[in-house]
Amino acid sequence: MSHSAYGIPITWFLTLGAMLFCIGLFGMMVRRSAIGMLLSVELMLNAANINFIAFGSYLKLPTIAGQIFAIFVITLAAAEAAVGLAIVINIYRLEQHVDVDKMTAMKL
Amino acid sequence: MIEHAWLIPLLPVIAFGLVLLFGRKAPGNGAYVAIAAICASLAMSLAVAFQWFLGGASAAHNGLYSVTIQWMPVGSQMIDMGFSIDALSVVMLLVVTIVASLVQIYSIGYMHGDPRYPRYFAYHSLFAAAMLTLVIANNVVLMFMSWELVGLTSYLLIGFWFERPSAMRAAKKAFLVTRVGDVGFLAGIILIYLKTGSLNLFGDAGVFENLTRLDVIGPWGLPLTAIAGLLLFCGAVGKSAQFPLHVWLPDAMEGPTPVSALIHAATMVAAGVYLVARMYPVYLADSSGMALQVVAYVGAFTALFAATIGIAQNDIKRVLAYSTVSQLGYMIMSLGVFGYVAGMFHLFTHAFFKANLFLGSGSVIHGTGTQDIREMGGLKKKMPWTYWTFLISTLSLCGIPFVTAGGWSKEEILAVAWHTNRVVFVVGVLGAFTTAFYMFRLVYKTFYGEPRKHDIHAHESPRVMLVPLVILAFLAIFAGYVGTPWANVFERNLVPVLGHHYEQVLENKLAGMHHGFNLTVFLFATGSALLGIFMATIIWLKPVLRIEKLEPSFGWLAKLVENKYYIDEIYQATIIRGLMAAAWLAFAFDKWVIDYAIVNGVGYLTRLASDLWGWFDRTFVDGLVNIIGWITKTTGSALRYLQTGVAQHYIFLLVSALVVISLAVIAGHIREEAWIPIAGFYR
Amino acid sequence: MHIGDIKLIFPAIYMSAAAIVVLILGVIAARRPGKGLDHWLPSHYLAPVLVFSGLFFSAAALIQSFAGMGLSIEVPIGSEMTRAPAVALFVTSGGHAQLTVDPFAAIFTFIAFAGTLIVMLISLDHFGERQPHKAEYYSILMFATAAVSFAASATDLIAIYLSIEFLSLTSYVLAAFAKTDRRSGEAGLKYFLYGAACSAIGLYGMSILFGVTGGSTALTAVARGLEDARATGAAWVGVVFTLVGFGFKLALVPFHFWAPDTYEGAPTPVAAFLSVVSKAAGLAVMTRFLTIVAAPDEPVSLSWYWILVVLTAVSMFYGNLVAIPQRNIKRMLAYSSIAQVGYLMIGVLTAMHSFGGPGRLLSGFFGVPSAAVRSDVANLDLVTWDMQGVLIYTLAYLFMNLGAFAVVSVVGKKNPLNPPLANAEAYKGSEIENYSGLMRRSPFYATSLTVFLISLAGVPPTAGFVGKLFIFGGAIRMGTSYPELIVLAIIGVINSVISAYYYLNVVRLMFFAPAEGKSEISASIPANTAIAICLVTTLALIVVVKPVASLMSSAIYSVVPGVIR
Amino acid sequence: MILFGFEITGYQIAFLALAGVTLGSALMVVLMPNILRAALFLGLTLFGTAGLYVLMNAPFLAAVQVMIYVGAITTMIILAIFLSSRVMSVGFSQAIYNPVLAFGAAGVMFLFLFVTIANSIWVKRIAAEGPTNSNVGVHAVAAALLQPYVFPFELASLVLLAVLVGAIVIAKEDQPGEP
Amino acid sequence: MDPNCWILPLITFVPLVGALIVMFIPKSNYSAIKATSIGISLIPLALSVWVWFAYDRSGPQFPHGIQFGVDAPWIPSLGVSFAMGADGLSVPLIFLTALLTTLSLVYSLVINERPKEYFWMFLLLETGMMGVFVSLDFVLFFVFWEVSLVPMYFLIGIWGGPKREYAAIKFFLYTMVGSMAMLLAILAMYFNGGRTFNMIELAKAGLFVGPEYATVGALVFWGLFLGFAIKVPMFPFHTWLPDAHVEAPTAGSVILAGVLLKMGTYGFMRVLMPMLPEQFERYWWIIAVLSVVAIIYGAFVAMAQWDFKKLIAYSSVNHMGYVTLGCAVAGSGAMASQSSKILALNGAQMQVFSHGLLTGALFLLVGVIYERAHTRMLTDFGGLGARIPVYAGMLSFCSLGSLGLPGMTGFIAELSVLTGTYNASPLLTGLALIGVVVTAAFMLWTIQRVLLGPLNPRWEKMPDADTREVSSVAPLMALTLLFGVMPMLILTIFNGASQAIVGLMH
Repeated sequence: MSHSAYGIPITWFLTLGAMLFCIGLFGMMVRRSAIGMLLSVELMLNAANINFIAFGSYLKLPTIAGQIFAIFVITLAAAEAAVGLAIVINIYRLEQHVDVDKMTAMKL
Repeated sequence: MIEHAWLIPLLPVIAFGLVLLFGRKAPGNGAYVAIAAICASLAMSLAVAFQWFLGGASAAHNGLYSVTIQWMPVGSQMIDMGFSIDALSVVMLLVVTIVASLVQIYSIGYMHGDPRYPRYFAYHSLFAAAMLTLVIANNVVLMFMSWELVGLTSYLLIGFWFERPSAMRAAKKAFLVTRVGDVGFLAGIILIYLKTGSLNLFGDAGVFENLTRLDVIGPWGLPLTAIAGLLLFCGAVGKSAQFPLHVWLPDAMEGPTPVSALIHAATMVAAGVYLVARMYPVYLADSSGMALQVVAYVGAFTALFAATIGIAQNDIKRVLAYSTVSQLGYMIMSLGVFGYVAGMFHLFTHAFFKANLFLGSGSVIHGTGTQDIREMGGLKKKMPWTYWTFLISTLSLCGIPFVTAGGWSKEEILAVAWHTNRVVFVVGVLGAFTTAFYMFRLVYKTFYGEPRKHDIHAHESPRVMLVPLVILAFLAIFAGYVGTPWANVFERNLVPVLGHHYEQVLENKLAGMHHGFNLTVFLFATGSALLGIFMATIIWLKPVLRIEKLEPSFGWLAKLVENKYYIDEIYQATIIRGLMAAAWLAFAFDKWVIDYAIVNGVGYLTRLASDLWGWFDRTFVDGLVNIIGWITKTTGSALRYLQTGVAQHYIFLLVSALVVISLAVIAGHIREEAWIPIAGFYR
Repeated sequence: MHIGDIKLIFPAIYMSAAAIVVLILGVIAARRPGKGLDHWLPSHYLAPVLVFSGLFFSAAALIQSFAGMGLSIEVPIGSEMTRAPAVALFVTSGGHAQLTVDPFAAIFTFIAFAGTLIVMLISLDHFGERQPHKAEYYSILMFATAAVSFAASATDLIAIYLSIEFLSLTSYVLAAFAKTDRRSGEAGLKYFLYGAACSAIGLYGMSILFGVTGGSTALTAVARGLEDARATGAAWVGVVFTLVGFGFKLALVPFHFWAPDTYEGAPTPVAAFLSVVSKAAGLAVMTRFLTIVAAPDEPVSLSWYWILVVLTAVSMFYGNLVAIPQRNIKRMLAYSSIAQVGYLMIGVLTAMHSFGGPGRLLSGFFGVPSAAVRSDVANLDLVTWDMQGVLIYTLAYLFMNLGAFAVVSVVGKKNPLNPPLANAEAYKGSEIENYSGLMRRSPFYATSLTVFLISLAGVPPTAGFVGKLFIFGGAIRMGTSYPELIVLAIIGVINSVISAYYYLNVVRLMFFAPAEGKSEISASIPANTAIAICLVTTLALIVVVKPVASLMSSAIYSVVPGVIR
Repeated sequence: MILFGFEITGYQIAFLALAGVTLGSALMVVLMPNILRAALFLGLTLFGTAGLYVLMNAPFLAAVQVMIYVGAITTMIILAIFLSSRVMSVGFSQAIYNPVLAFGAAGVMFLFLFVTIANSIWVKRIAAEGPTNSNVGVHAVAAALLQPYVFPFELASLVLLAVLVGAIVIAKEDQPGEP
Repeated sequence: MDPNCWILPLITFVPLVGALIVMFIPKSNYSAIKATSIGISLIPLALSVWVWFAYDRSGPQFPHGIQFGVDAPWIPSLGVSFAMGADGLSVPLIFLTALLTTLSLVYSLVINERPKEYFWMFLLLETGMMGVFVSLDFVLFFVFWEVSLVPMYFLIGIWGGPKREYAAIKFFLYTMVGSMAMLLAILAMYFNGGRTFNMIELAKAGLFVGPEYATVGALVFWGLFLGFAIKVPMFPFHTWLPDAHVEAPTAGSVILAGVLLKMGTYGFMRVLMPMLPEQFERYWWIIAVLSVVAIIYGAFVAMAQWDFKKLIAYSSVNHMGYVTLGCAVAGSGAMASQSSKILALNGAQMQVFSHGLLTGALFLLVGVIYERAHTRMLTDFGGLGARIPVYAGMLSFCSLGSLGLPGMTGFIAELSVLTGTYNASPLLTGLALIGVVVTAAFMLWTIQRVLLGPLNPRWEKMPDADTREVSSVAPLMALTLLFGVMPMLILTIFNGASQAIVGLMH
């Protein structure tokens, strides 16, 4: 273990990110409602963002790209949520529910 | 004339085309066209013969006149093809054209009113053309081609009344059985071509010049010449109806009788003999002598075997058919014992008297409407012309010396056999006896006695049928004088055909043979024939011997005797009972073992095999393909269940796949890097 | 970066601007539908016209990019020297470009524009003039096209992520655009959820890549970083996760699950767009990423490379096998397009080898000429096969697949049994059995569809054959060093046969089966034009393959904007 | 500070606390049957993450996170939940779907990622002791966004425009007869 | 460039233009469609006759040169060119293709179901087939190869018998498997042969020589082999053939048997032998054994058939066995003498031509009787010889020709092949001779079942062959006889090609 004042190796953050990512994945698989799945996606995006920021901070070379990337990710997450929720609302209007596992009209 | 000899076969071909296309509109429904063509061929053949033998053309061309054209290129080589004239082919030309023209004339009367009358003459012309091509071909392949064409036309003619199932079966049988032999012939040709490098028989680069290249030891320690000879002989066995392949000929009697006269007496069946004679240098070049021995024994066996069968036959044409087989055996046997000239001579004479016999039987059939001799009898008075010509030819066949053609030729055969192979000689004598025996049985039953069936209103045939009979009867007497022991024109002309080298070989083989009249042989030959006639006479004409005498010693035969059927047929004669038993046995063997068991059995097995193969094809070859298709389809159907329609499942599958992929990546990574677990965590 | 260089991405900018124009005018026009502006300048006419002119701009850009606008390098093709230009735009610190405009990007832009034009023509027929929210529909379609164009030239992870997301988000909207149709909504939702998951995974991969390569987002820098980080397992995890994001766009197995449902549910023109234009973006990004970043130096030792090989093979088999039992033609085409991606991936994998290996093809900086042109360029003429294969096959695929979808759209729309977009049963018109006897009803459509399907199966003399010729040819050429490519080519061949089975099943129904109903199918002029264009190009590509191939062959030199070694 | 024999820093305690909040609430997000509560827990997760950003010397990002994520996205989601669900009705609860397999997959994935992360050789470029880029402020971000990253920036605005239009079209309830 | 370079493209593309013209004739104007199609098909026929006579028999042969050659750049960057040319291999096949197409069209005058599509597809088919025989560039070759596949698929599928769909798809998939394997092999040859698709240059290049190329050479060889063998079709790739033949319309069967199968053997002679002599020499015995199996097997299976058309179809397997046997022997390297190999190859080519004529005629004749009786079961017939003599004559003639009766082309072919084979392997000759006998047996049996015996009263009123039928069969019969009696007329053409090919094979 590092004996510096800070004392947090990057692996801690990365592991946290990985946990968050896997929780998001788990949510994608278990959530029945479309909105629940959307929430899980946000968790995964956050995991990526944690990585970006962690790397951006820990890298020896000064770089701003990590934070920039994270900003764009946040922006696009908003856009994604907008589109997703719009579709969900439309579906709700048509089906009166948003349970994705019940939507199996098409298969073969 | 010789240089235009190619016209001889061509004219009938043209007639064939004309008659086939315009038969009904042509004069005489096409018959006259065909007859005109064959008569023209006859005239030309006669002219060629005259020029060759008497006009000195033979000498002018050193015994061979040959014309070739380019036929087939093989690489830088060129295979030629053409015709050649020598004594052998001239003799054959004469035989074929004479018999063919007479038979065609005869057919005008016999086939009168047949619905397919023009087609009959068309086929006849084609047959003649094929046969004529065969005899003047100078190239083995051309020989084979015409050989097969002969087979084809005989198929057409035998099956001419194809509405009759028996006729159609007989035609097919004839074609197939001969084709079995032809395969051997073909193999022989291939062997000869590959070893001698030529398909042409004559000339500097021809087969006969290069036969020494064949004289090497091949499989089973036999020289290739022997093998080639035997393979060629296979063809002859088929066409000339020799022992194992003779079964087609009696059945072929289903064809119109003139056809039998032409094909099964004079021409097609003689082709096998001609083939062996034509290829005689191959046999002579065989240093082991194996090939000719086989030829001799096959011929001898056939001669006797068929003759014994002839005794038991009641169908007039079948008797003649077995007789033909027997006589062909004679010729083959003769060739096998170096009786090159004798065999050809017998072919020559036999053509006329056997054609006459067939035509005569045709006349009988025409007059009585039946072929069963048990229903005939006493025709002598009603059909005198037929009777006398028939009798002359019968005598000729029996080999009555001095006055008949057959006498000269048979005696010559026996003379050669006496010199070279006594076993064969004995068989020949027995055959002569049997021949005389069954032929006179035939004559007696047909023409003598009282008519056994009274509703037959026999009448003499029209003149157009009688004229050929008379001409042939004339030839049956006088054709033999070209080959008397004292002045053997035949031998003088035929032996040089072999070429100097093989002429010498043949002479060496026959060295010490008494040329000229051989009294011993004469006595044997004449004696056996007369004995045969005598036996026939005491059994059937003046029934001295009676079948009842068999009873005490042979109970099983007694049962036959009790049966009315046999009592009428078999006259009492203890002397013939052995012969009868042998005949029945032979017939049974022929019918049940050879014909039924072998031919039908092979046919059955073939069908079975082909059915099995068809099943195999459907089940396995095709099935394999279908199985692949099935697997493909099933896999597709099974895989589609991955697509459940549930998005969560999709994500699950995605994650699972990603896990697998990632693990694979790491697995690959571990392999190449030293992997220390959790190494970096505390770093 | 010189500000004037902006003109190089003019087609994409134009497309975005045109989208905004269509949107604004459309919104204004929508106030008085059928009258006024909507009468004089309806967006369903305005949009295709704008795209059509955009096509000219993209063609001009294409030609210009080949002409070498200032910056170019010379490379030998056989005995000839060819200019291979590349321009870097929006350079970040460290000298890496956000965008690289090169013929490769120009070609994909052109393909995207052409594809969109055809999709619009189909849409015009499919939705008709009374389509609700048509301005928004066409505008979003154009935004998506612009996104494809951006993606094709993006050489930075941020730019790639943004443009791909741009495309994805607009695609989700398009897929769900038939608001009254449950299937459309379902298609959009599933597409969205699956896409969101995949893009999140891809993003996570990018974040790891970002870290292991030392904080770089530009592809060239990432590539350089990877050289050092080679030993790091995480580096390859990053690559693989990133590839998931691209694989999703391509519908490569196992990232394909969205495709069948979405194709079936989405309106047919949208499905056509997704299957071709959107896929082209994925392909462009994938190709760039693989050839620049992930080109294996020693491919045999890299497991992710093997994974791609396996996925390529599995894609072909899976797509073709599952297509066999399908009963809906759109769904069948979805599976078929999964398989088609497999063929394309063979080309991409082959191309990777051309650029990988010791000493990359070009060692320059952003395409700036460098003295150090790869020394072992003796085999350079062979490189033509590889990238040409991808490009030509994409071009062929564009026309044959769009053509097939066009016919499907026309047939599905006009089937009197099923008025379009009305209810859940609306898509009965896309059941394969509905194609029974089409030859008797509408010979033109039946014949055209036959040509497209046969082309998809790769039978000469169609475009599909030309594409396969190049793809398999490249694979076999490389196969002497990399036998797995030969195996892939053989698998591709086997799959061509399997695919022929289900394509021919449709042909069989159209030609051999009795007609179901007698009504002749009719379509508006735009749709017929679209089909005719596809038909002609599908059949004529083999004739004009010479100029097309030479055009494509020059594109390859610029795919790699240079890696400093 | 020594705790249980280990020397720990304040940063570490902060990290552990924030990580606990983040992960705990994240688990709630995916496990909470009630979708509304799940959404609220998402907000908590995002707050925790923002705290981590601060811990990593990225205060600007933390601010962005709070503003956009918590302020906009979560609110939007909650709004959507109200629009798309009958909150008070019985069927509102979310049962967990095939959890075992999913847990297995996600668990293996985590193990894999953990092992990979733990084993990777970061030292070359990554500072071991802590964040080094401590001076990334608003100015730096703004400068980067407007100069080298102006293209993504513009592109993002285009994306937002297109998405907004699309979202509105999809979400809006069409009146009958409206084009 | 050859002064006559225009002729081959013209022959190839005139039918295509014709197909386009026919497409624009109104659907309902049957007579115009038929007249136009037949008229157009006469043009390539006339041109092919011209080619036949203009062809210089002692002129340059395939790898050493070509006649009527045309070579224009097409995709120069890939070495693909528009190369066409003719030599002894192709000239007779060009003629055969043109002839059979015209005769088939004449025979098809009765087609009144969707005639427009039928006739333009037929013309398109002719383009494809012609193209295969004249192409000297692999890409071009492959394109035409596949182009001929598609119209045939439709001909079987639309105008075929009851199981037509199955047969059509089986035909298509089977052939496609082969052609795809071929495509891979072609590409491999391209990369090993100096980056060209030009067949002449590839044949000269000496591909895959040496032990280091053993594996790739073998792969390429078997790939090409598969493509050609399926087309031939050789045992055990033949099962598509009976289905396709039985279900195809009469004219389709004629073209299928008469021309399409020949594309496979043409591939053997044009591609496999000149370009991969080393591999061919190594594997010749496999081909030879398969051929002999096909000869015997085909004959036996044919014998087991009760469907007339299927019987003829299986006889094709038997007959094509001789072709492949001849090819195998000609490529047997040191096993046989030079002249034997030439002889075998001459025979193989002769059999190609002969089978095209005879089997084409036989399929036409089967079609004739099927149109009258609406059955093809041999058990249903019998005794027709008396009722319809013209038909009977034609059927007998063709059957006899098919069983290899001397005086017709089949005999020359079989004799040459068997003679050539004897040198390489007497055993194979011997086995093949079994096939000869069995062939004769089933052909005769067929004649017997159809024509001979008592007349089945069902067919009391059956009309004899009419002018259309006779005129479509008679030319084939005439040519069979002509070349059978005077093989010189055609063998000199084959001989040059054989010499050139065998000359390449050590």
